[in-house]
Amino acid sequence: MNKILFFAHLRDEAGEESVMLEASGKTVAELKAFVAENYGIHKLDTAMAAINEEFAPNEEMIKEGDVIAFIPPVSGG
Amino acid sequence: MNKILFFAHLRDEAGEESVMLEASGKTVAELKAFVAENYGIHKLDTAMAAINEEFAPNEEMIKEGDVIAFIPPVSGG
Amino acid sequence: MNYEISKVAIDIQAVIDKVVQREAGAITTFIGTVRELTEGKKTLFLIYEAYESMAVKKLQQIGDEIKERWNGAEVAITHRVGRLDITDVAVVIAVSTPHRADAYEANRYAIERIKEIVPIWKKEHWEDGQKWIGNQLETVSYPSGKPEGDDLNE
Amino acid sequence: MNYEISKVAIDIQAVIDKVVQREAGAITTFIGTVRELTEGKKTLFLIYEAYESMAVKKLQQIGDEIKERWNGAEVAITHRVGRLDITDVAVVIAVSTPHRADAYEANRYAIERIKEIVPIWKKEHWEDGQKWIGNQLETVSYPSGKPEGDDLNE
Repeated sequence: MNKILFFAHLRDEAGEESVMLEASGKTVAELKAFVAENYGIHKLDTAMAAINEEFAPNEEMIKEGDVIAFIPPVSGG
Repeated sequence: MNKILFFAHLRDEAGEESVMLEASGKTVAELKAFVAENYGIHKLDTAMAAINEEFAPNEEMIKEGDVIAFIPPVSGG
Repeated sequence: MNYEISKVAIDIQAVIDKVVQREAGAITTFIGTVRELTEGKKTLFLIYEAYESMAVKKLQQIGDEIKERWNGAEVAITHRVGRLDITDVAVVIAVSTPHRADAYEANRYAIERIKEIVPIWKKEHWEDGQKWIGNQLETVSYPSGKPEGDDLNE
Repeated sequence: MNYEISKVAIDIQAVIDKVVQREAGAITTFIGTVRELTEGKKTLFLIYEAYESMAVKKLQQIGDEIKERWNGAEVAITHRVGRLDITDVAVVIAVSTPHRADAYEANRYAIERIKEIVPIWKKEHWEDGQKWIGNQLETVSYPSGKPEGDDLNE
């Protein structure tokens, strides 16, 4: 299983901070498409993904146990 | 009369922090020459003068009561 | 730890103390504060949220980048999360270097990088609404689908 | 008072507090500290001396120059005098502005101007001697017999 984290407006849209999904074997892009469809999240295409707290490109393959976070454009500072 | 102030290495050379002199009617350049000669100060040519706490050019005329300071190149900060 | 996310008001002096070194002649700090007006619109307060564990790693990465580019630099960064009112301190960056030009440049580099790669978001609250702010660089968000090349895992 | 000469250790937070404003999104500070090594030579301690009344006026002048050049800036500067040991704080410059680029630039301007026009001198003490330092810009001292044109009484 994989833990999927949502932040900022993505969390507001998803209605929860995190969900558990079976994502291993999917690419980041495939997971994005799946989550967008199943959780009604609209702006996921402008979000980055992080796998285990490091930015990961769309083509990266997700492994069992990986923690995936969707990172909207940041606005700290 | 005029109060003349020395700072940093000029004070070390003069051996005192200030002296009282009759300088009114002299230009800054004339006072520099007088002080250099009478107080054995060597590097007065690289010092700026201030009259009443504002930088003053060599040709400025000193008036009765003016406070003159010799300002070696500064090294604050 | 030199890189922190804080849920309480940041002690500026404590951040500065982390970068004091005998070899340094200069310490610069950047203190980001909550401004009342942005483009004529009045902010009431902000909420900052962080992906905390990753944010700390990314702050550390920025510090490492600085030490690689500016010889002899020491860096400390604390970013606040939670509710912040006008004039409250959102972030403190302290950089010490042997010479002053480097301290200014390295510090500026840190704040620009924070706005690029550190997973922290702010929600602005105005009189007439609220909104998660997209990105402060006001560029298109990750046009290539990811941060620029050297943003990745350095 | 935003411009001070201090005979005791500078309270950095107190200098920062003077420039906090609702219109500011950024505060930068420059903290000049006593460095142990300069060009390979080991400093034991420093003595700073000021022509205090004039130094305060010149710090104020620098603040006024900054406010004229950078819109909405607030400035506070405190310079220490007396004996300072390695890592002690010699000067604190705080500048707040609405936007961050200005806060860095205006702060940098302040330290460069201090090194040009503020009547403060330091005496370095090494293991093998001591010396009043001529000028830190390492240029010929006042080659024209006076500071550059706009240094006068502005």
